[in-house]
Amino acid sequence: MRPMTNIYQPDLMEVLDVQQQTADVKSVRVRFRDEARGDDFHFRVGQFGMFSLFGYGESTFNICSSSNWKDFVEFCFRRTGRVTEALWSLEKNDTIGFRGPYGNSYPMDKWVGKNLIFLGGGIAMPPLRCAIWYALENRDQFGDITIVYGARRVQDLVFRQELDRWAEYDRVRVVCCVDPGGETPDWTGEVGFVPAVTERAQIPAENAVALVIGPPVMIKFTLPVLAKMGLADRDIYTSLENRMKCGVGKCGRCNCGPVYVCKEGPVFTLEQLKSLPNDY
Amino acid sequence: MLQPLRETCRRLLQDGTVQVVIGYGQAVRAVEPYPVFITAPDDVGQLVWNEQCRTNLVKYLLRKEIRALGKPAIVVKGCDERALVVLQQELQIDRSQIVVIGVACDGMDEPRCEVCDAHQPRFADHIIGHATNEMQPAERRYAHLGEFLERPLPDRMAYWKAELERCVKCYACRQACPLCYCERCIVEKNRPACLDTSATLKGNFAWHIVRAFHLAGRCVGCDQCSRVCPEGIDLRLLNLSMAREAEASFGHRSGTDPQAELVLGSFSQQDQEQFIR
Amino acid sequence: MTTPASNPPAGEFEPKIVAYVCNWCTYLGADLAGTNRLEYPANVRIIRLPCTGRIDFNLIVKAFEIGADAVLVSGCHPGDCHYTSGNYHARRRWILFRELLATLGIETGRVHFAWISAAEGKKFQQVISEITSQTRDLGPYRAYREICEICEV
Amino acid sequence: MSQIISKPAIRRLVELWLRQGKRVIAPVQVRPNLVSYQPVRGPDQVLLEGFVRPLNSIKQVVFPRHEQLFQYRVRGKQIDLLPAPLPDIERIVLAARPCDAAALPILDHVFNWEFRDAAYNRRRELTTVVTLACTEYDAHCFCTSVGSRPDDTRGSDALLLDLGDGTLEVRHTTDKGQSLFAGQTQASTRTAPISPGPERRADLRRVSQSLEQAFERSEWAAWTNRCLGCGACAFGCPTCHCFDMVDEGGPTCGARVRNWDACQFGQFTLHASGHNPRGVQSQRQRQRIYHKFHVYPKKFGELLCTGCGNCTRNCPVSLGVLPVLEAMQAEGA
Repeated sequence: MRPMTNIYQPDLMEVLDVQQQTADVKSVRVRFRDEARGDDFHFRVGQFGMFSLFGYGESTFNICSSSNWKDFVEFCFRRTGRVTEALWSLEKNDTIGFRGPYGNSYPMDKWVGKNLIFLGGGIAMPPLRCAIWYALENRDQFGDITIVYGARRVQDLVFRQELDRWAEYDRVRVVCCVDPGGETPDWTGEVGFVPAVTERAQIPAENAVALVIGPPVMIKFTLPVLAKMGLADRDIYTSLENRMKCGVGKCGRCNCGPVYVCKEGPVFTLEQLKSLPNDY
Repeated sequence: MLQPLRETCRRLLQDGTVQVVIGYGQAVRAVEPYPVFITAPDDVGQLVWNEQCRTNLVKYLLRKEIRALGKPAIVVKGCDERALVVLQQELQIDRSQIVVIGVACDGMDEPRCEVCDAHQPRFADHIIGHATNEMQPAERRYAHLGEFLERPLPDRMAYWKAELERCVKCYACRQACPLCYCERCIVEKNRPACLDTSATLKGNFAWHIVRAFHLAGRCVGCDQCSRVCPEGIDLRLLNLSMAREAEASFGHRSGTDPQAELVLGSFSQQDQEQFIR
Repeated sequence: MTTPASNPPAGEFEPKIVAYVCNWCTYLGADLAGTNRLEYPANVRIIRLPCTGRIDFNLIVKAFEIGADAVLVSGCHPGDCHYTSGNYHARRRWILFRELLATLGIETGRVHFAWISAAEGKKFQQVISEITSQTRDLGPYRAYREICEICEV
Repeated sequence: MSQIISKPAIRRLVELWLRQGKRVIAPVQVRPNLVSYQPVRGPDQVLLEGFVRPLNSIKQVVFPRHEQLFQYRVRGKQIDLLPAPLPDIERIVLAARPCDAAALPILDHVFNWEFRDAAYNRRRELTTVVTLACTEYDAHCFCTSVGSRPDDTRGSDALLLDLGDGTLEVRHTTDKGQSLFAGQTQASTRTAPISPGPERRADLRRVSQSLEQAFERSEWAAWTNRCLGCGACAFGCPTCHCFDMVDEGGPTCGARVRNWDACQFGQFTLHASGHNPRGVQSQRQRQRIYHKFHVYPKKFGELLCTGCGNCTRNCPVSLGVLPVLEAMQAEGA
């Protein structure tokens, strides 16, 4: 049990930096206005926060920075609704609201000694990115790392500069792809959809865990590929994106079968997912 | 009445004219009849007809869950039928793809039935039973509103404050209304957020003004909104006020003439304008 | 906008009036009033919209919600609409809307309508002055403000 | 020995409570066919007999339909948040039905699940619930089907039972109830008869097992397709507690507020992307049934239903949890 405070009132955070990733995606770096609050803030990769702009409302985003990075957190959003449209005009020194961290996290401790496979599509890069950086910063704890990341078009790739930096690490393979027709003349990556590219990439599945995040259709077609590669359901992880309001297991919106995604998720293994009703 | 109704429905289902009949069923007398969707000819026995069949079923013609069942036949009373006329005028339904079974009605024991002039359906494809439509003078039809408007303005405001104080914004009024069919209602739009979604007095006034006015010149007076309101708010008064004015100023009674122009979709250069400076 | 010649004594009620005006006639009429140095009360806040046909009834409600004591809706004279018939449609809407307001007990005397053309700077001045003085006589619109107070829970 | 109090004495107490600045919420006859829990202005408004149950619930006393969470003020780059003050008015719910009171301990679970909701808990502390045992039922009552009964004392601080001659038996169940009536009752040898309650129609405590297998049943549409998608069931329900959080106000000042929400609304789970996990009404109805009879019991050990029947009573088309579950059971699920 936690002490009784207003669990719906956010902390204030200052915008340190805004990066435009694509035509409709931006990433934002923020830090607590209250230094003391920043000092005791800890989170685990995979957790999410409720980010808000006053007068517009709150939205749920994964904290896409690594938990090793102190003094700031980052989140990334696509401009789609009322809140994200308002967030789009954020500038340095602006103030936003933050509640969190909420939800469970990627079991990085459990993954120690394993080969890691990260598969993502489109705007799903941010929730992979925090885990990728975490793994790279603790490089000796993990085996081979393979990252397969695809987007519709070259210009839709999020955190594109970082992809190159990751590839420079030891025993890290980055496979980047765009949908057919989405390539540019200077594109050197793969052309094709994430499931097919994954299959072609011949990633060794032995002693591996996979983290798959992306649009439902990508997940749907990627899972059989992973099964064919020999990954067990309990070694395949994903993060659900149910609509949330409170983030603390009260408002009922993210309830899916026996779980509240905000409290018992958002991270689930495929094994757990299969026991959930198809309601997400 | 009931036997011919069931027989008509059985025939329509049997010969494949329709795939579903939207009608009334009832488990026990103590519970009001509720809508049923009959898809098999042998199930027509579930259909009932009695003086408790108050619900206007027309809304179901617009619900995607019911549309998925195939071509419908629908059981309507003379008053419900008027909503069909408006939906047809507003191009929301293809009348040729709907079989309308009109049932003559002697009244459903509601106040509005006393001033009803549509006991006998007029536009149905099949008519069950017979009733007589008597002309009702406008003063009688709008008597309920007339009485209310005898109160001075501040009393009216006080009345609505007390009534709307209870509104919890369950939106039953909207969901049950046969003429509320927007894909996304204005209260659900948030870019920009035009109305407060809160069920505060402020948000409730704003909502009920919107709800009523979006039915201006359209409402057919089926009273679904008042009937379904769990807080017993007399929304009928709001609808009547605009229906009366539409009739007085433009000679328009919604849902009585499929050929008529829509009140707010048309205008006349002669429209009254004493109130404009 | 200029301030009225005779300022009322301090502390006296100053009505807040929201004027929704069409871009093509009344707004230009207001502009003309300004360029002709016709003085009218500073109580009015002008909001320009493309056409009276665009002036949604919700805007009238919104004005009361944020504390207006009176609302003016004004546009082109019949026959002069820039979009041919926007004002005719608007007129029909207002005929019905006034009935709804009256039934709800909302003071229709606080909702004004006018046709003011681009050439009628003088009329704009007169209408605003009239409405301001009428509203001053009516006093603040407390009834709607009370509706907007958040009750304690 | 029992304790009794006369109805006029209760009304005098109401007067006293109101004078003390307490808020009294009780069943009120709003119009001929409508009884509703409302804050009362005077003792005569309180209904002490002659009604089955109000069409709303007492959850509004601890979980209001609208509440401010905090206010914001924006001045340039400077933002100030002003927390909503915690409630401090004492409230007494009088003549609540046991099926309403029983909902409060059920709601305590979710509002204290790891994160404790301060405003909810404060209102809980400030509230004393006096229930009135039922003597009449209608076709929608089914408390006996969820393991409750007309004199259930769960969630109530004191229970009143009608002795039929203008007096009520008072049974305290908590210290709060005890102190509320201290010195106001008389000792008596009479005890009120207990009504057996509405006929038991099912054992819904066991329905969770059948739901285990029923999720993918194709008949959900048939069982629920008359649902119109309003929130009348959820808002009249003593246990439904889903809510929405929105900002109301402008870019310079306003408040983040919490409003009741309902899983039957199409927008409830709609993602900004356009994806909706529960895009059709039958999925939303299924969710309501599962949440009440499967999810909540699994999580918190109790049904999220007290058998009050308000969902069906308020439903424009007489749906609600019992008709759905009965349809389901009739088809062998």
